[in-house]
Amino acid sequence: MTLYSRRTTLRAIGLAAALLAGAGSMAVIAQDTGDRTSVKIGYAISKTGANAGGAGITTLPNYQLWVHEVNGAGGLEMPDGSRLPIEVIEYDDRSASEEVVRAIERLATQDNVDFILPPWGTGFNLAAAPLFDRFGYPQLAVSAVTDKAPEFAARWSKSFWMLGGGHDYTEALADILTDQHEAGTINNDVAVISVADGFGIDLITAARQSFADAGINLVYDVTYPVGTTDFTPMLNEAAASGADTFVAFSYPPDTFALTQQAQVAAYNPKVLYMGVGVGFPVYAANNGDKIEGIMSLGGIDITNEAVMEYRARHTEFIGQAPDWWGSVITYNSLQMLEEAIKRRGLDREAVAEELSNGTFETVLGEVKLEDNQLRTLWFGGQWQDGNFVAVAPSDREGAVAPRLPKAPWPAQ
Amino acid sequence: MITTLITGLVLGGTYALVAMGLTLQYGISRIMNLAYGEILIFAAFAAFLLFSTLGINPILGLAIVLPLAFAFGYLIYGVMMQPLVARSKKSGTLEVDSILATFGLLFVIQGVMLVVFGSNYTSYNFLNTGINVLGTNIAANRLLAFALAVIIGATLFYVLTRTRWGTTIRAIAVNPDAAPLVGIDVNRTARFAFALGTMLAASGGVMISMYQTFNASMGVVFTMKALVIVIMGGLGNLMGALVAGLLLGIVETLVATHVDPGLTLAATYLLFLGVLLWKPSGLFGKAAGR
Amino acid sequence: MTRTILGFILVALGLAALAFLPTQLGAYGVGLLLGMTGYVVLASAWALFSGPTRYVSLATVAFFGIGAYTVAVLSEALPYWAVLLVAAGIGLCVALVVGLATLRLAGVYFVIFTFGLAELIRQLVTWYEVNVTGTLGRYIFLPITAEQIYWQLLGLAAITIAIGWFISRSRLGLALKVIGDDETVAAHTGINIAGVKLALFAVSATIITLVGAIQAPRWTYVEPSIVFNPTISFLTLIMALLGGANRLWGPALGAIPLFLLFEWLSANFPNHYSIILGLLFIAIVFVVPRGVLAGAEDFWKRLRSNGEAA
Amino acid sequence: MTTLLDITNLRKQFGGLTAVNDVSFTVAEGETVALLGPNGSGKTTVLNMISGAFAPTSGAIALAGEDIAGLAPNRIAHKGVARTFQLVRILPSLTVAENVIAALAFRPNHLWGQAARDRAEQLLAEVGLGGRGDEHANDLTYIDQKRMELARALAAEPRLLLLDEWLSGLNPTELRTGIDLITSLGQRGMTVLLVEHIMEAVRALCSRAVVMNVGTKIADGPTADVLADPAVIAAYLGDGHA
Amino acid sequence: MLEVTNLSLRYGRHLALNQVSLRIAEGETVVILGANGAGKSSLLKAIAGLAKAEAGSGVTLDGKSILGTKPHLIPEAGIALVPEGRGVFGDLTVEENLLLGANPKRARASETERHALIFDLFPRLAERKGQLVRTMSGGEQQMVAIGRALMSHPRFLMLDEPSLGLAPIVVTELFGALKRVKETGVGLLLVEQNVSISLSISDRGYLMEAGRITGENSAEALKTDPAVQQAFLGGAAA
Repeated sequence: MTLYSRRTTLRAIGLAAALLAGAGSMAVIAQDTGDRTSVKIGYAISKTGANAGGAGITTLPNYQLWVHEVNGAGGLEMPDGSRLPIEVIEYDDRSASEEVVRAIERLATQDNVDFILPPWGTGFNLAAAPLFDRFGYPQLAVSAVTDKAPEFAARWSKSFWMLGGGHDYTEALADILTDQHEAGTINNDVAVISVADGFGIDLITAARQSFADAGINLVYDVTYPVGTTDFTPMLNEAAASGADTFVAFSYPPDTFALTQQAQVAAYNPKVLYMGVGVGFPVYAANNGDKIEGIMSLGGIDITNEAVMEYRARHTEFIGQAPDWWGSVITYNSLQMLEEAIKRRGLDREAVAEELSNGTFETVLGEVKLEDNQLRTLWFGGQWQDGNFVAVAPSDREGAVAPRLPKAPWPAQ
Repeated sequence: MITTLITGLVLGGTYALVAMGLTLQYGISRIMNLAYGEILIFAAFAAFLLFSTLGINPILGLAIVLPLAFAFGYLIYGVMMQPLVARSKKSGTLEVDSILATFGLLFVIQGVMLVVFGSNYTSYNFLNTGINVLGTNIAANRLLAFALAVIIGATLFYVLTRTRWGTTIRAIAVNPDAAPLVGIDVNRTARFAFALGTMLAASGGVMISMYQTFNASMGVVFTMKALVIVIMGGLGNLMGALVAGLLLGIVETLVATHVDPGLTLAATYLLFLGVLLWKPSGLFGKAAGR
Repeated sequence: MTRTILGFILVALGLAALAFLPTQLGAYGVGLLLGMTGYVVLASAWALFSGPTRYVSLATVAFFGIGAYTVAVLSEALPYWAVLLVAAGIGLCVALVVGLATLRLAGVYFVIFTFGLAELIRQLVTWYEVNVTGTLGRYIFLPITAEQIYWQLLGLAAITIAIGWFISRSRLGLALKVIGDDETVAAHTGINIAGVKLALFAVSATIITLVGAIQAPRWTYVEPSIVFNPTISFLTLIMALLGGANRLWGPALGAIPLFLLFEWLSANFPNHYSIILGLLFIAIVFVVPRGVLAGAEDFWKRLRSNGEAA
Repeated sequence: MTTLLDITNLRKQFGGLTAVNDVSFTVAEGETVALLGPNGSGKTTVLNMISGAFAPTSGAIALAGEDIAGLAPNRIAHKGVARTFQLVRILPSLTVAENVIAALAFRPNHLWGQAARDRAEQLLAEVGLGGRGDEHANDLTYIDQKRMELARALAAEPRLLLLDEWLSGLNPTELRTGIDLITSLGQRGMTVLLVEHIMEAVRALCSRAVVMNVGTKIADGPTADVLADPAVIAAYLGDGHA
Repeated sequence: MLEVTNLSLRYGRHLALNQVSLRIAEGETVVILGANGAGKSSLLKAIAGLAKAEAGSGVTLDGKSILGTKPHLIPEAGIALVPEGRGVFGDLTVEENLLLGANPKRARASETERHALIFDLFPRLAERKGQLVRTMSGGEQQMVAIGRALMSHPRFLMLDEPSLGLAPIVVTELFGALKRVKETGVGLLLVEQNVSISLSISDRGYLMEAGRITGENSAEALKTDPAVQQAFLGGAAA
């Protein structure tokens, strides 16, 4: 039967094609030999997909700015004083875990890059962590907020966690609320909504603890799914709860929508604290003077000239301002890497050790990691006169007193 | 309760507006357009650009965006879909082909947006003022979107059911093979319906841009939501899209207010699955699926 | 008959060669093979059910996610093999329940229903984790290397294709073709349509669940938005359709080139990846209308008839 | 003669519309009976209920004393009811032989492999399609598709064969061949219930006829008597056909 | 005058029509008799522009070629087709089907009169204006299909097997109506299996076999032609 033999043939063709394709994928791995003319730095970042919005603000522009500046200065300085320009290898992880993992493998074993910059997001940094560890690359995880940072730093000795954990932020918030309550500005009730994603859950779990410890009443506490666009029901319920403080552990689109919808609903809590996005340049651009008094995570000491100068450079090179929370930390982590390389060369083991133990002069001032974690962070900020200034921890130098209660939305 | 209902209706109005264009494209032109949401987002970016650079308010912006969207849809159908439709007369593979081709189109449009607009979240403020409706504060921009949905829905419904021209469009949906027998140019009419659907997508995009944050990667979300509504209402049925959209809005708001905001999306899909199990071809669908 | 045996030998040799490959490749090569094999299994398993019945399912990621999440939840509590078994069991049960409820839907209604199902499961898992267990992300610290994951997937791929081969030669295969052509006729010739579809759906879903379970240890950290990413459903569907969902090797032949194409594009054109990919896609639809394998078959036929003519 | 099919008070409602209203009749073993009536009188609905495509709203359908009303079509098929369709239904992606094997492979004492191929070839020869098993079903002419459909129905070895306008659309020459084919089935003892509009065929084939109008039975008896019944002429045949 | 000259049509390798020539005068009723697969339906489809004819074929209306005209422009030229299987819009109402029938521009002027004529021809349709066509019986759907075709104000009406699957009484009723249609001056081109009843309303007839015209004569002569008797009438009239 001819049909039969044709099928068999096709089966064989199929197999052959599969094998060929497999072999093709082994494309000769290029080893760089000869004298070094550059330092290869690679990263995988979400250029498309769900995470592109966040990565495109906090992470990618700072990588680009830093590379631009370093190469503008002739390259990375080596211990012998020579300079090697940075050669960038960039992949799009398409917001998929498996892609991150494979891209890191590719950077480490095929591209043989000298250093790998971390991806964006808590989940992706964790997915990448075992690989950084296995291939011996230091991982300067910035956009990852996790209370398990100490545990991770111990598990993967070359991992560095730069943005603190949920407790840091919620305890700072609880302190402010306690102060304000004691001052008689606000009552002791808080309404909280949180996004049902790693970030939101981490923070709300921490907040429940911190608020309970501080004796603050959580009178409204709900979680909403990622992708929610209409917050009116939640704002109405929060308003009805009688709490003077409204807290949203939210993602950027949610933060923007909440801001608009709170105005429409004429909802005027005395303390308005929201999550990621409050510090985005577009937030200030869209809301004008209405942002005055709104609080969030992060913040900047505007008296620190280095930071303000960095912001100006970023704005000029990228075409938009950096956000007021993670960006500067990202930039700071790159400066630390640059300095560590300058001190110890391209030996990744040595660089990791230097990052762990050294003291660095960066845009944030003098920085030294504690147990591979950056602890000198601003955990709370507030929009005051067009700047998102740091208000917590209040005992740190450069902190500004919060202006509360927040003025009601301007009349429409 | 009234507050919940009004908020829900207004939310549902947007859903309905977005879904109606898709139901035109699928029901009449028979193109399962996976790039629908990308067109919507593109229009949102266009409205944003017009507003932020030229100061043209989005309502006037519609006058610029809609004709362009129509032309774009007209062009895409002619260049991309027409050959597939012609080919499928023999092979009957239009559904699969259109899914694959518009999946490609999705990537192209998304890629262009990423290059042109970047991946950042974008939003601007327009008409974000509260308007009191029966004791409930509703944002003017949402109210406007709702009104537009109702006007477009009603106009389309009237035209499709009460005019000869509308009847010819429905005739294509019902029996494309018989349409030439009564002098209908199927190709031209399907092309027109596709372009009209594209225009509706764009109008949805402009409306949404007034009050929602968007970025270049978000199109799929809208495509899927629109598909859910279209299917729930019954394919190609405008009335179905309208009712299903409003229903969804109300259910989401009810659940958010009285049950748990964490379950709004789950409720959406539960409702959707429930409707399909109860009526396998949607609320207003034919007794037997196609 | 000898040709069949020859085919078997070829396949067995091929498998051996593929199993041997990791020893020759670096970590990236293994990762690539692993990802590729994962999609080969997904597309083949998807086509087991969706190819002959023409029920286009977007529920792939629902089962994939169930598998991955089960591993995340149980990896500390049970030995690895038991976790896989439990994952497969859960996938099977969900598939049976879902199948019973949904297989009377037709056409695009089924397509969107399955999409809705995947989203629903994601939302419910999220809600459960947030409100009941109070954690969202889960960590998987299993000492399983990429090579081991690859070998498991390779084995699963062989099993999946073997199942497809057996089905195509069995009465079940004929029943599927009849159902695909005309359900009314199928019922009246005595075929238990619901039973056949349910069995296929369950087999397909269980395999997909296993893919998720096997791949999960690679990511260390798992949360619903990661493992229930709808892109997985879309890619699986596209790959199977591209290769030809009605042929034994079709899905694999769609998955491999497409996967490599994705990889090549995202490595070389990170900024124009989407545009190039989209244009290629459209080109493929126009140039290879019935899938790669059908195209190859046509080409083969033409060659032969030309040969005969000459 | 023993009764094979016994229908009592069969009723089917679609929404508010009563398509079949209290219809009762019987078909004896080995008999060929015609089910007649104007379009929309409910004949095909009755056929659909017997074969299981629809479940009756009420009433009983007994096959050799066993109630089969409301069973799934595949169960009814297994109990020995086979049918053809008003508009011929082929399995277009299969070959002619595979179309027949489809029925052989899923009957209770199923055939598979070489046995099925042999039997299919035999059945195809019986309906006049001998040696054409490898052709694609899609390529057959209309009449040949009808033949194939009949072979497929026969493959199930039914006790009761339902033919829904199997002869319609045939020209007079083909019609004669068709009538002969069905006659030969009857001679071999097959029980046949057929819906037909071609009176020539009904007269030639059926000993008995049941006539329906607007969902109810209006006549039941020997064919010649029924076709001469004034009520049947008024409702169905018209004056020209008396 | 509608004239077909040397019309050939191919489906793949299969030659469905082979050099077919026929003509039909204004107001004339012509029937085409032939076995299944003789090519009768293909002929109607080719005239209606639904199938593409081979080079060298000719279809003219009043001497002007209409071959290659897009199918949707054929009704505009005054030729309407009631296809096999009726081709009605099942999910639209009777009234909407008729409205669509008057879609060609030539029909607009006389739309009201036509409408009245159709309800006069088929009173049952007038009773069921608002009913969805798919819920109607086969005979009623056939009436809708013919009524819809008449709405386009055709000069020539082509019908493909209008009696297929209809009860004898409905067939009689239908052909009674067709006779009245004929009296309004519309030319009818009929393809039928039911030879005796179609010859009874026809002026002329053609015989077709395997894609060719094999005979042509007046209806009267065909009725008594022994060859026709043998091939189509089964020896004795039913």
